[in-house]
Amino acid sequence: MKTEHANWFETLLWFVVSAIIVLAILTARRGRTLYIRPIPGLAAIDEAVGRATEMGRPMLFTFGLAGIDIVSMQALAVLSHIARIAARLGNRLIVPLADVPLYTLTEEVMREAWAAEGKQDAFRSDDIRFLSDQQFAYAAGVIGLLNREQVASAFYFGYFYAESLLLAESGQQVGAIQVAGTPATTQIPFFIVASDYTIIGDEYYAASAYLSREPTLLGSLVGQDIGKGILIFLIVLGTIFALLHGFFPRALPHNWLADLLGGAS
Amino acid sequence: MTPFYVIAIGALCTLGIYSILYRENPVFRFFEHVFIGVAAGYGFYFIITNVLHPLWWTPLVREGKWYWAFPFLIGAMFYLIYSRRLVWMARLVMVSFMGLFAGSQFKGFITGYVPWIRSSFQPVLGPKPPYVQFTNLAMFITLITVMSYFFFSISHKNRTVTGSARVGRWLLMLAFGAIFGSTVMGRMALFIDRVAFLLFDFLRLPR
Amino acid sequence: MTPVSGERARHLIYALLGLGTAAGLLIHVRQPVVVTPPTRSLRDSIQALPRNKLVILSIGWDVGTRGENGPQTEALIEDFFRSKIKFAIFSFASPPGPTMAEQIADRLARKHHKTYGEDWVNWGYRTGGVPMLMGLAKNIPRIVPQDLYHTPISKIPVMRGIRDVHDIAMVIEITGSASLDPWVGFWQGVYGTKLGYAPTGVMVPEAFPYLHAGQITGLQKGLVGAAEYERLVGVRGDATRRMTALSYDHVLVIALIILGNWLAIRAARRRQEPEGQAP
Amino acid sequence: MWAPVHGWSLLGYVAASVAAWVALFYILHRLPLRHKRILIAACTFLAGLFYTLEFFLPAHSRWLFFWGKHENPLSPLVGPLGDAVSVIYGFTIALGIISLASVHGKAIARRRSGWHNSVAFFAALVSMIVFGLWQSYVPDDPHRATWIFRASTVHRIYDVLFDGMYQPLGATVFSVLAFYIASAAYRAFRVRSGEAALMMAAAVVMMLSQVPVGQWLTHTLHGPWANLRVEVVANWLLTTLSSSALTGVGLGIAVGGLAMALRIWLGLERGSFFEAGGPK
Repeated sequence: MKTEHANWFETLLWFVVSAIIVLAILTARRGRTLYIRPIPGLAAIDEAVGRATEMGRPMLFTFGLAGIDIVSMQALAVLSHIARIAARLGNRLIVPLADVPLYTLTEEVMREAWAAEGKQDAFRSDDIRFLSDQQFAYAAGVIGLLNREQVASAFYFGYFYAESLLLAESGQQVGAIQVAGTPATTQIPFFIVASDYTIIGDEYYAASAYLSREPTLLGSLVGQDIGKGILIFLIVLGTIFALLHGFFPRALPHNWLADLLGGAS
Repeated sequence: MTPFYVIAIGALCTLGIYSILYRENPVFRFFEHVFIGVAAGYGFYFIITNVLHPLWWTPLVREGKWYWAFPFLIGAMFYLIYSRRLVWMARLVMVSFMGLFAGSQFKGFITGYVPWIRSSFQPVLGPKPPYVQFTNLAMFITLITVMSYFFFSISHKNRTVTGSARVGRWLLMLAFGAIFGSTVMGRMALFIDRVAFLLFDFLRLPR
Repeated sequence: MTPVSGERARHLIYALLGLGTAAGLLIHVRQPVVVTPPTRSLRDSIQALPRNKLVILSIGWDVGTRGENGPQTEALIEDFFRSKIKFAIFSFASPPGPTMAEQIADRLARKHHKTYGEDWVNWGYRTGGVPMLMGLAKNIPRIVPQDLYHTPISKIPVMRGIRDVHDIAMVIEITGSASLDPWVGFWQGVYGTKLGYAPTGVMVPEAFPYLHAGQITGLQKGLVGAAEYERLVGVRGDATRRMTALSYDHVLVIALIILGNWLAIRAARRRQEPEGQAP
Repeated sequence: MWAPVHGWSLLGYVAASVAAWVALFYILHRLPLRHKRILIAACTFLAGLFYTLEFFLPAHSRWLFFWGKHENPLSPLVGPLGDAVSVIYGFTIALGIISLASVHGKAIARRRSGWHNSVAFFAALVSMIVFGLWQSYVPDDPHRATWIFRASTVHRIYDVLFDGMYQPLGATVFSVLAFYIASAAYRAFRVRSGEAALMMAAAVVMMLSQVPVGQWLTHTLHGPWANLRVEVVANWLLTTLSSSALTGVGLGIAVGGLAMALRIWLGLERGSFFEAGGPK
């Protein structure tokens, strides 16, 4: 089987961006105070948990159809934050899942959240349930849960496909406060129209930093910003080359930056 | 041709699900449970016939590759989450999977996104016709301003960044609107197909 | 919140959508279908095909996207029957796909007095993904020893002399998922086989780069694309018949947006007035 | 050692593997918590290292892979590893069924309201598994079997389950989106701000471009004005603005995902789960 490999420039790009992120994390751990811009949707999470508790109605959290991957790891971090508050306030948090290995992981994270608040006995293992790994059976199940449990707050963090609007609009109909975040960019518009707060794009990956204010994560965010700066720099540089190539095709016969970036062999 | 009893059952299922549009009710609940049942059953059946049989049973038993016993042992470790004492073994498998996915993410970063950077290298001025230049310029501005919206650690007191981020957010909303609008046809077509199924296949009205 | 809100408004909207769509399917209002260039070039390239070779109709859809892909398939098969182009239904991406396409072919065949085995063949679904497609290019009878009905390929008249990729005039991928790339990479890119594409509406933007690069010769853009194609063929098929309902649905959604805004503005004005008078 | 074996020796090899595995974990289980943590971190790192090295090391190199054909030795393992991951995942499916069965089993045992739905769930689950596997694996014997066990009967029941239930149920849930798009459009597309207005305008242009009525509205525009036809504008919006905006969002997500992956791989992620090595 033939597989792809990175060329030297791509390896260098990965290494530089990674090194900057790791360095930023290490610097932040030494105790530099860091600024992070407000993200309204994330501030709403605590409010949503509080309101559900006041109303005496449960909350629901879903990962969408994601399995164990980077996207769900971030979602797990957010879930762990919500679960801690839920455990502290003594509210139920229902987590329906579409992937079995992720189901086992979620069970673990939730159990620990309740244990960390010293409320092991209040933990309800039945609230974490595997529904279906088939997209629309899962959606039908979550729609049923949202309605039957009269959910007061719903959180959508993970990777979503066409079921995004099915879930969010059902939640809207039962009057839940909804906070959604997903790296699936084509589903963001549906969350925007149907939920109260939507976390857009890589605000998703800033969520755990924002919620925990953990120096490691804040430092990582600074590193990510520099990484994005490098990508912007590459884009500007490449565009300038393309421009020069257009005007002086003889002196610059091809865009060598594009060649460097295209050479996955 | 599909026999009529299959069509009739299909029509019943269709109407049962649509009853949610009125409100949540016992009929919908029944079909929801049936759906989750058949879906779980189908998932199980599919994994046996398409994954475990060809990828595990065949190499292990037919081809005698005994080391395929190990994937079974690793898979079995997931079941230890129910044991308080042995749960760390389940964790060991889970974190190894996370490590595996972390590693493949690096590959995804290069193979998935570097081509995007490369394809953004378009001349924004030059000998090309004005329409193409305008399009290229619009693409360039959109890309840069949208990316600037996602700077988290730069204080937005910085005028350039604030302005650029605001333009980026507007363009982002325009893009989201376009995505929303572009999916309408697909969703409506699906619904039309269900109605056509009810009218022409089930009720057998003339087309 | 608007005056007409909550459950009652929702039920009203759903009733308008449901009943209107049903009515739109039963009552046909003639729609002015404008043919766009990608559809025209797909039809032109199909018309230019040699008649002694086979076209592969690759079915990448199932009941989930039948609403768009079904009429697309129907429009293409209609054209094949009329233009006396022989074709093979096939799938590597959707197990139930070939059976569903076969139902469409069967229905149209009765109208055009065509016979299975002489005018078309159904290879069914084959597992194995890309390696299988690479093998198919080299030796068709080896990958497809028998058809959907378990008849040996050697006994099917239309398969006489069909050995490998060079006996295939064109491949058309009709799909609701990302199943074009294997054909581009391992057939069009390697052997220069002509490729046609009929994706769902949502996937159309991603299809244009392939069209500009010449990797596909034409494009049916979702359900509207199928209607445009039917107009070129000169037939009123499922796609054209569904245009009334589709137009109604789109206009309804646009009207709902306008109505929602108008009611919101009116409600806001009303709320302001009494507030002004209050102490 | 890696050669295929058959018959009793296969059974012996498999039994030995199981015994070795159990023994290994028995020893590991006795390790103190601190060492288990190190073990877990090491496993994460090593697992991540595989794909990393495979991808970033070149396909061919004379001085890195100085033996044999100078090829990247990890590349041939990518396929089998992918298969192994699918198999391991495959074995977990029963856990999902256990979770479902426990929730619905309790509902039936305690006669909770709606318990008959749980009965329907079990009936659907069991019949799908039984008839699915039967029609795939049990060979037909038309002479001996009574009609109820004949392949044609089993196929018919399977068709009812798959074509009569599974497929229409899925397609119908999917098509509920049509209704939800309509109600969401009515409720949410309000011109509250410039942003909302832009989003709404773009959506309306797209919707018009997709139906004959909309295309007909502007079909009289000719010459340079033809660029303002609704389908042309919509296409431009989608292929130019929308696609570059999504590229911008996507590149941000790429860096965010990279950072997350790095933190997990290098053990920098702080959180209850990622550090723990066992019950505290």
